[in-house]
Amino acid sequence: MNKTIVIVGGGPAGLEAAAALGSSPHHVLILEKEHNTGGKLKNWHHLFPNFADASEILKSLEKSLPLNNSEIKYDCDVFKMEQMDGNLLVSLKSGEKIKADAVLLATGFDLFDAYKKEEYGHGIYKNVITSSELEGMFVNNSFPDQLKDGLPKKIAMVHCVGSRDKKAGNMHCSKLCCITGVKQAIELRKYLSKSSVYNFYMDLRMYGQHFEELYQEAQEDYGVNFIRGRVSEIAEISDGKLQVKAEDTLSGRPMKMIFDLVVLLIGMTPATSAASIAQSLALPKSGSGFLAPVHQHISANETCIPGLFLAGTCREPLSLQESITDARAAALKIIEWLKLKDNH
Amino acid sequence: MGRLYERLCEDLRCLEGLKSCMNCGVCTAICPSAEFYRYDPRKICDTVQRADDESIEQLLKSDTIWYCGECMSCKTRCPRGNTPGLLIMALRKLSQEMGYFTDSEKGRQQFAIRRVIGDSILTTGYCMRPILVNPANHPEQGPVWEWVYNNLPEVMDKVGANYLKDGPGALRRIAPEVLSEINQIFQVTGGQDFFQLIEEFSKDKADEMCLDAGELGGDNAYFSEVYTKNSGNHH
Amino acid sequence: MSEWGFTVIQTNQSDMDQMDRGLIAKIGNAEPSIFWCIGCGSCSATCTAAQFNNFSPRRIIQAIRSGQVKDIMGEVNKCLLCGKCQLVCPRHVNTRNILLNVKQIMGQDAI
Amino acid sequence: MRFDYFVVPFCAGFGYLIIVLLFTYGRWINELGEGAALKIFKSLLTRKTLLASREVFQECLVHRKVFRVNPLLGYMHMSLALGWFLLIVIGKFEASYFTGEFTNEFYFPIFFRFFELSPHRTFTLQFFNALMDFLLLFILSGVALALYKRFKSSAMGMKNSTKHTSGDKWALALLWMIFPLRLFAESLTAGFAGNGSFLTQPLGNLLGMILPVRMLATPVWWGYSIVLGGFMVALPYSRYMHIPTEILLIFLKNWGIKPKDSISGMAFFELYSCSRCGICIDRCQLNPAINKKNQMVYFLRELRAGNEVTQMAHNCLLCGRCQEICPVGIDLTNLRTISRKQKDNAHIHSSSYPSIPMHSFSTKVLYFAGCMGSLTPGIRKSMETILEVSGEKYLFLDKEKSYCCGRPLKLAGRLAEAEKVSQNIKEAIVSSGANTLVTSCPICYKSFKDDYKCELRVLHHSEYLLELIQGGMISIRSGNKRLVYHDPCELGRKSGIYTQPREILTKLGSLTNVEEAYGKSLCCGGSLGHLTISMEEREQIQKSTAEYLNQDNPDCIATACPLCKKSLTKFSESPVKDIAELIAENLIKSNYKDHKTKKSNLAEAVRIDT
Amino acid sequence: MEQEGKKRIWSEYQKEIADDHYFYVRSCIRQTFFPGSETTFLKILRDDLSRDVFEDARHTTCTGIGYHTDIVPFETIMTIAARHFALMTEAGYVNFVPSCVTSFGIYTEILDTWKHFPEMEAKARDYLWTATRREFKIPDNLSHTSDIIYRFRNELAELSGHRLVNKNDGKPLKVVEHIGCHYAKMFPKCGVGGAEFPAVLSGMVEAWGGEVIDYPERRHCCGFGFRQYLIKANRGYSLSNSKKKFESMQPYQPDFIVANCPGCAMFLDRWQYTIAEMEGITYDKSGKGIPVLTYEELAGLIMGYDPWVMGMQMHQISVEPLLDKIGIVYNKKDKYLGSKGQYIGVPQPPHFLLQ
Repeated sequence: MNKTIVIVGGGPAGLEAAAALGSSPHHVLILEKEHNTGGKLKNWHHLFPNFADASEILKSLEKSLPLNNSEIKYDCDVFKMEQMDGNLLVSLKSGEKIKADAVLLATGFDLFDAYKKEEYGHGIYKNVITSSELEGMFVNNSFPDQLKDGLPKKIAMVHCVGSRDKKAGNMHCSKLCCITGVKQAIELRKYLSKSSVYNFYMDLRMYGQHFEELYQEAQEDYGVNFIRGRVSEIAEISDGKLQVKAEDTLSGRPMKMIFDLVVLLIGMTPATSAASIAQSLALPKSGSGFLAPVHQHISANETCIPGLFLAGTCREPLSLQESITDARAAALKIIEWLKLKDNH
Repeated sequence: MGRLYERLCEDLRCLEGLKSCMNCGVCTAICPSAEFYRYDPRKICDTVQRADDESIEQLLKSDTIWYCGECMSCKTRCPRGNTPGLLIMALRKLSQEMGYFTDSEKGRQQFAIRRVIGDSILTTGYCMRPILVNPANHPEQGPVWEWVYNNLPEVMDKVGANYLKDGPGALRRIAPEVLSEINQIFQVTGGQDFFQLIEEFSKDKADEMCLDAGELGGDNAYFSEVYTKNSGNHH
Repeated sequence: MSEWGFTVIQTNQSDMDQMDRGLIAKIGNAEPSIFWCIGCGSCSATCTAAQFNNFSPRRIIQAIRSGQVKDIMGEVNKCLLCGKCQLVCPRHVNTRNILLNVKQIMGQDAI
Repeated sequence: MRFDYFVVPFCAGFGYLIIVLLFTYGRWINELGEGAALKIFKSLLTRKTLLASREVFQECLVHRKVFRVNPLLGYMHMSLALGWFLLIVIGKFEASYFTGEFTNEFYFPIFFRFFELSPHRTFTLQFFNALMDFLLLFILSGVALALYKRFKSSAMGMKNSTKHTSGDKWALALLWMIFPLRLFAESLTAGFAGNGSFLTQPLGNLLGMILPVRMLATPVWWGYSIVLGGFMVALPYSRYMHIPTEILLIFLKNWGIKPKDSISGMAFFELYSCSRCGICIDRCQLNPAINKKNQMVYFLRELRAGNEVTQMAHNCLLCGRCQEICPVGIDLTNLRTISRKQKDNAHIHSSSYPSIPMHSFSTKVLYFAGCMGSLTPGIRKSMETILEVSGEKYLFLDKEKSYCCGRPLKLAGRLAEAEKVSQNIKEAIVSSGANTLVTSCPICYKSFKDDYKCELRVLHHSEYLLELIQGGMISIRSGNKRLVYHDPCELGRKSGIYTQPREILTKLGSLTNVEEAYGKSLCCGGSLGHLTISMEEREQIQKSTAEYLNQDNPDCIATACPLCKKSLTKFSESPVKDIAELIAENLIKSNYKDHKTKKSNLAEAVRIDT
Repeated sequence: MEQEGKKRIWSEYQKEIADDHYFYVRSCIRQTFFPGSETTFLKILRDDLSRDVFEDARHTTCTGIGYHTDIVPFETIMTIAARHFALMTEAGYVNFVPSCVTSFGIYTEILDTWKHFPEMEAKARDYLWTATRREFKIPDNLSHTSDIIYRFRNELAELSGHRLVNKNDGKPLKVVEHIGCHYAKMFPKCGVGGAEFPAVLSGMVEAWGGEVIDYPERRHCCGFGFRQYLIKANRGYSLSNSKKKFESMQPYQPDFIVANCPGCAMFLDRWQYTIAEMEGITYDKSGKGIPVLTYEELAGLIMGYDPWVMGMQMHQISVEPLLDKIGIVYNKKDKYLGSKGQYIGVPQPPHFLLQ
């Protein structure tokens, strides 16, 4: 019997899950809150660690969507869900209600609001930008004029902005900013070859395939500097230059340095769009507010609500590759669940 | 886990000040003291965190813990919610309880503080009074202050202070019954005993250094030694 | 300034914009592997000389890279060139050659 | 007096050469340092001089060592050196015999056939004539081979031959022209005077048929003389300076003169003795990718030219493979090392260097693991086990902390610093009162043995372990494992210890031989001698050496140096073990038990007594 | 600099400040060096704003300097604080207003400790009872006196006769603010505008027509460091920290500095004199130094109070150039006269600093 599967979120995880569910006879409905799919991926230029073109990847994700049994609804804001006779009733802000046999939450993440780290002055000093804004500059090839004139510039990359920070309310490590910082440092060196780039880090978590190699490449081939110390504060001095203070912990001395541009490597925080859904279903959350699965190790895609599944960064910070793998795993679980439901 | 570490943990300020440090160095980066002294709050947190009594003892006997200016700038920034400045306060307290403070040049200065500030609190009800800022000991206060100092009643009267008089107002005389309340509080809460401890350890050190520590005030050789001695080895 | 009883203290904070790029330029040229160091400290941990004094190859590399080279010669002279640092380095940094170069360059500068 | 103007160029060249040589050698001899004169004087009339003469004959004329490298190459060198030498000597006899007086104009024998135009019909003279023609042919064959080698060096077993400077090429051209010109001049003269022999006469006759030989002879003799004179002027400035220098070097060496710590005196003799034959190039394991034109031949050339050699001096493993094969026997590694010498920093505090606590104790044996020993705990542990089992009372000198013997500093050319480092360790060794010092590290061994000059037996552990086995202090199980032994540079070539480790290994299993062993052994790539080489380049050497040693798939590769062990392990298919480890694995511990029981029995007895 | 960004941050640190009925406690340092500022504060509140401010003569030091020089244990200082709360309770007040930033920090710290460790509060009640037989209620509102002036900044702007504008060119005066470390660094939520971009002083300056200028070391400590200033041998620390600030603000050529912490105001004033004497340097173009004001003095000036009654003659750096810029009329001759107009001598002129 054909069933309805609702996927909340048309980012990479949602798209991949829909593709994976394409082989099943069920009807797949993607509810996307914006008016196009792709989530955060569409704002990204190149991906670590191999500088793959993000738009190409997005295209291939969108291409693999099954035509026969899937449907995407744009501009739908899901705000509530309730359990009803073994099914889930999905309420949209527009007032529409959809009955679903299974729901997959692929609501993704929000970027940390760098503004909350007041001492870094994002939104106050115009040359303090976030990694995502820098990526936007790469996408649109729209660099501020002062970076274009070809003179040597000093650029600081500040790691762990809004991650591993009780003050910012995030104890978790976003784990991807490290490699993003390395990747963007290399891109900046390519784009502004006369510039020097300094990465201020606490630990570099190069956990993925080819991450450590890229880190070494940044040092060896691109001359990117790495200083082990968390930046304490950024202050604007005359003509928009920025004074950055940190401790060079490896030599145990406080230091200051003047930069032309500071890039804040912002972490991932739980998506606010998932908060009301989680609240309506009393879905438990992890320490930092990501949605908690039943079991972190063996049932990472299942929740305590029957028929409700999780995929991608709504449950923890994941790389694109991990999100996609995760989405496929979730799709498998959904098919299993619907079979089980049939048998009863 | 050592004895000193356990005693340190009894101090609330240690518990509040050091939860778990990940050595990011943000405290040292903004620390005014790290800029001018051979001082690294990150390392202090790390040393205490390792719970090794030998290095803690070394710390308690060193100049290091006395460099902090207690501005608490470190508290604002620590991503783990630690306050190295509070930890320093706990370390200083323990150093004085153990008598280790007299081992270091900067630690010995506690004697002068106890004599000036401590006595002032108990006898006048103020930490600071104009009369304590003697131009001879405070050349940096400049000639205007010297003029104020020499004309205290007149100047204070002109600006509306109630200088050394009864009733409310700036610089009023604190009534004897109020002072006895203050003394009572010091008695009950251990403040008095702590003063006594500083006195005793300092006097032992003074004897060892063959300097007279006197019974009251700052008019003695040990006081001027600790008040003015700067070996210049601090940065 | 005896009449004041105190003096202005020189800052400890290193101004990285004013740092001495001379040595790192020379050494980086002769031994580029200095840029590969990740400050893990395994060289200092195995160092024969470091067992007897506060010598630390990691700190020296750090100091050269951040241009704080004022007092480096006295430090570098503690090195025995025994080569253990190079054997344990996870990043293949030729620490021994870096130190040898410092010795040579500083020696020449001294002349 | 027999004279013609054409001899002037030759005489001028010869005179110039003699003056330059006298001046140069005088200066160098003067730099030999105090005590050298006394040494030479004392050895002058001893067997040493005879031995030196024999060596000069063997090496300078016959080129015995080159023969060993490649017979054809040897022949080429011999034909030129021995041939020319004989040409001069026999020519002299010929001239003396002819004139009947022993002394004659010094150029007369050389231009004999110009001056002596009548055909010789006595048998002796004909014999001399024939002999001289034969020698000329002998030399010409060498020149032909040399020419051939220029185009195809591999024919003489050399993958690479020296790339020469233009100066050397000029001298070479002159040298090569000497003998054809002589042949031509003598043949032309024979063409009209009939004074030739089996080579020159027919050639002269032949030329006579087509050329006006009488007219042409004198100009060619002029040419011959000019080329000879030219060559002699060029000689001091070209590689051919090695011809006279090498002879002196051999004598000086035999008389016990050693190079000092700087490029002066004896070092110059060595430097100028290099013939740039290029045999060392192929032996260098850094060749060719890592060490482009940096092998000893080039290094010595640059050094001789007075160029900046710091970089070159450092780019060397100091493994000594080139030295082993050098036909002249120059102390090559030493020349590199002393060229590394830097202005030592005078204000080093020796206090910043390691200091070993002094011990005075009753045992006779000291054990020293060395820095590298401390990075290979397997070797340390094995030595401890073996020493325990042997029952020998010993002191483990660097058990708590590792010390550096100072040799790495010495290899880096920092001699004063090395001296400071060694001082304290030396004191500790001396004050201990022990009579035997055993070390696991060949680098330390070399250092203790050559530099420390302590009055005690210094043994590498392979020597000591063999002593223990032979003395019955330990016994080992024999096995049938197929073993390959890798000679460490510092232990083999540098210290001459080849047999002891092999003797031990034959007791442990069957020892397979590889070609590159003993003095020819490959360097493992871990060498402390090379300071600037990158880890990737090191790995290339380590890999190829490991592959070489694994060629016969042995069960185990044995070595006797912690650094070799470390270097080879990374890339070796079969396990790499130190001799000490192999012994410890195969140790029969019954002795140990006896020893222990004895000890505990004693303890028991003591307890009962009290 | 994007002002919008700052405003967004400020909006997140909205502190509750009581509107009336204040229990006022004085500051050791402020009453020693700037007694006129306290007088001015009370006058403004009582006379200009008609607020009820009560001062109990029995209140004493909070012992904060002793606490931060580590001779007074925490148990003692919290009991002293409890006694002050008791005096407030007895007087029927609930809004506690200390004049000193160190005290403000200490009361905040104690209240926070009691919140997290109620047993400490119980202990404090116990100690206080044993020592003085007093009982207390925790204040409803704890505000620093600068918070109070901040709260009424717009009212004062309406009442005032002067604005922080250079009367010669009509441009706003460039003001450098300095916030006492213990005002918000320990508990950012307790300060107006938080710790990184505090609004308490900039709010006043902007309301009164001045322009706050930002400079890199704006957040840096003045260098008091308690034991670092009190002991003569350590004073180099205090001096050097202030010097760092002066060097950082110099390129912006501020017209004056305003501070909310009594110690900071005194140090920033005196160290300019010391540096001038030691090294022959001043940080303004005139060679007279940058005037340093307390926020009470600033409020008093715009309200038209007599600078010499406010005690501005007690500054080492002359304030006259600033008064002239704003266009305040004052009597030059009165500056150093006694309370009854009598001559009591004048200060020696400094060697380097111009008067």
